[in-house]
Amino acid sequence: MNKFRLFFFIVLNAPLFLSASLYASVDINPILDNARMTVNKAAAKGFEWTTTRKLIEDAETALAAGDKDKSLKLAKAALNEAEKSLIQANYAETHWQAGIPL
Amino acid sequence: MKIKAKVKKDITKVKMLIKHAMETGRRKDQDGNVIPRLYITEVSASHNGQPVFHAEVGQAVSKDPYIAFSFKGGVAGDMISITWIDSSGATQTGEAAIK
Amino acid sequence: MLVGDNMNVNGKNMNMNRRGFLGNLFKGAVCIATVASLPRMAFAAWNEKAFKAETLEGALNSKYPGLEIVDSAAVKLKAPAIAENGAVVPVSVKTDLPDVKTISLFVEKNPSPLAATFHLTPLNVADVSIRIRMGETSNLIAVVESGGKLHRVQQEVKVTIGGCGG
Amino acid sequence: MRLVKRTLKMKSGAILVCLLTINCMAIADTGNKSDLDFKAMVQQDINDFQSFFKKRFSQVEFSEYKNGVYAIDAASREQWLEMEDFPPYEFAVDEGEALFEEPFSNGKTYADCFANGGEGIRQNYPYFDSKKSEVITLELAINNCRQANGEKPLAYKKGALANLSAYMASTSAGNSFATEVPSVAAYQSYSEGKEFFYSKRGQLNFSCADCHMRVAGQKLRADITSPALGHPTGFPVYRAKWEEMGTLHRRYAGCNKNIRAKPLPAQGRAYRNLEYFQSVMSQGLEVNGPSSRK
Repeated sequence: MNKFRLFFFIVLNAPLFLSASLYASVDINPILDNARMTVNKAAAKGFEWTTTRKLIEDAETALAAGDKDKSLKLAKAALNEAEKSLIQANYAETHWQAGIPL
Repeated sequence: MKIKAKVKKDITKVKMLIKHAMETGRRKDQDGNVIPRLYITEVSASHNGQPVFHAEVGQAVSKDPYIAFSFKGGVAGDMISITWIDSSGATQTGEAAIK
Repeated sequence: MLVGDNMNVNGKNMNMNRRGFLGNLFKGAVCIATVASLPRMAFAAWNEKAFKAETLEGALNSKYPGLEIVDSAAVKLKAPAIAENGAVVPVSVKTDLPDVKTISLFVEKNPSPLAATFHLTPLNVADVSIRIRMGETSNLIAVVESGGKLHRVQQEVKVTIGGCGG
Repeated sequence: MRLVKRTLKMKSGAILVCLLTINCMAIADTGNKSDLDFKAMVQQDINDFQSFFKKRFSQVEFSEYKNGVYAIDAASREQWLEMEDFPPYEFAVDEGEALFEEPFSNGKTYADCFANGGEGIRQNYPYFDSKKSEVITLELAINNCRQANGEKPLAYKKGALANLSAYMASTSAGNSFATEVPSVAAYQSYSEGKEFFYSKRGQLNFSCADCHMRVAGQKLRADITSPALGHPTGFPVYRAKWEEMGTLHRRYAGCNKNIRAKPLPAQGRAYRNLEYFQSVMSQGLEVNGPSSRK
């Protein structure tokens, strides 16, 4: 149940955390920079996901190979994950007691 | 190798645990190189020098193989000796007294 | 109760001279040695053809050419219905059949179905246990060679993959 | 404590209200912990935690929780008992004993670092070291011992350290955990461990409690999850999946990977605090490490 609550929390809050312009952007490097910065923030709180840096690396590889469309897609996915993990970390800081099943 | 042998009502139960990787030749190491196959192929046991058990095994036997068998005629204090050989020809013998 | 890693240094009470020779080679400590010239007599020949067969039928035929197979309630196979982990599946085979010569275990869907063959002497009680690997859900088949026939029992063992391990 | 006992006697609706009240109290309390009687709060946590499992698995004896999932799942217990009959970790115990007795280059041994020569003391770890103001686990203490004697530390997840830990646990079989929270500083570490335990993380968004309390005993993918009560008692373990020994922190890392959360460092502050919290929750259970797990 809490999982769904968090899901809605993320969905509803997402626009607050994302810069909409970045998601509409076709400029890959600022998105990747933002993704790196955000995943580092989540990591500092101990909430990095195992999948995020892989997405960033894949985006970099695609960019180096000249596949901009693929790279852009991956970069946006990476940013999205990074932001979700940071939201998760912030949510846990304030709501972890809600997870006590008594 | 570890051997436990216990006699109860004339039946001696022998259990062994052998330290061996039992590599199937299908596993890869961290760098992605295939680990060559190396597994125990045969295990023989004797009781006071008389053969009492022999097993042929394949790569389907788990890592650190465990095998148990039973035989009649053992007495506490008798020696059980177990020898294995693997696919590289390496061999080891262990001994234990029946309890 | 426990004697671990004691080398057999007492060749003289071994029946087979060559095993005694083996024991004397490695006096004292734990020792694993490659012995290229290991006398073959120390071990019966390993049935390479049967162990390398890739099908159940091939393995059975190589191991027991020409033997009649009958399903038998006299063979008791003990194995889990669902294996905790395919890497370590405890299996036991027991029977009251007389004059058991060998007991073999096959895992139908393993890349090499023959897992083990136990050769029993008249001194043995037909009661053996072993821990084996199963790559996937498969029939596990035990056959007992007795009275010139193979007495067979089989059971499915489910192997689940992708669990978190409890 | 009395409050909880009373709620147990009430009907379900009332229980919910009361539990919510307790929950809210707990939340309010943690905000201002330095002023509070933290010992009573820890005791309340232990009571709540252990009674959660008593209610969930009413047939299971308390002492059985040292056996992990095998306390609650008969089918896997049978296979586990066959493993325990002649377990692969016996090699680890022997190797650990040999390492334990081998002197350092300065002539001293592990026995010189530990109370009672290092025998029968597994249950005293983890503990809160007031001078260092941090949780000391057995594995950390072993490496501290090595470094104090001029030796290099061992890797924390497997190998020699797991074998040493296995040997030391084996000499402590049957001793009960009585992990204490003796100070406000200790309560801080305890609380961090508790927060870790109940925080959702990873791409799958699961907390420890989600798998090992909420759905403990139910199938999660292919496996039945173990009850969190008793988690630290059987470690280190020989896991069939690893085909070798591993420490509790190796297992924590594996759990985190399963939920796609990046594992934190073994013996880092977060995992040590988590182990501390789990050990306090498992108070009263016996040491039965090393043991075998799937």
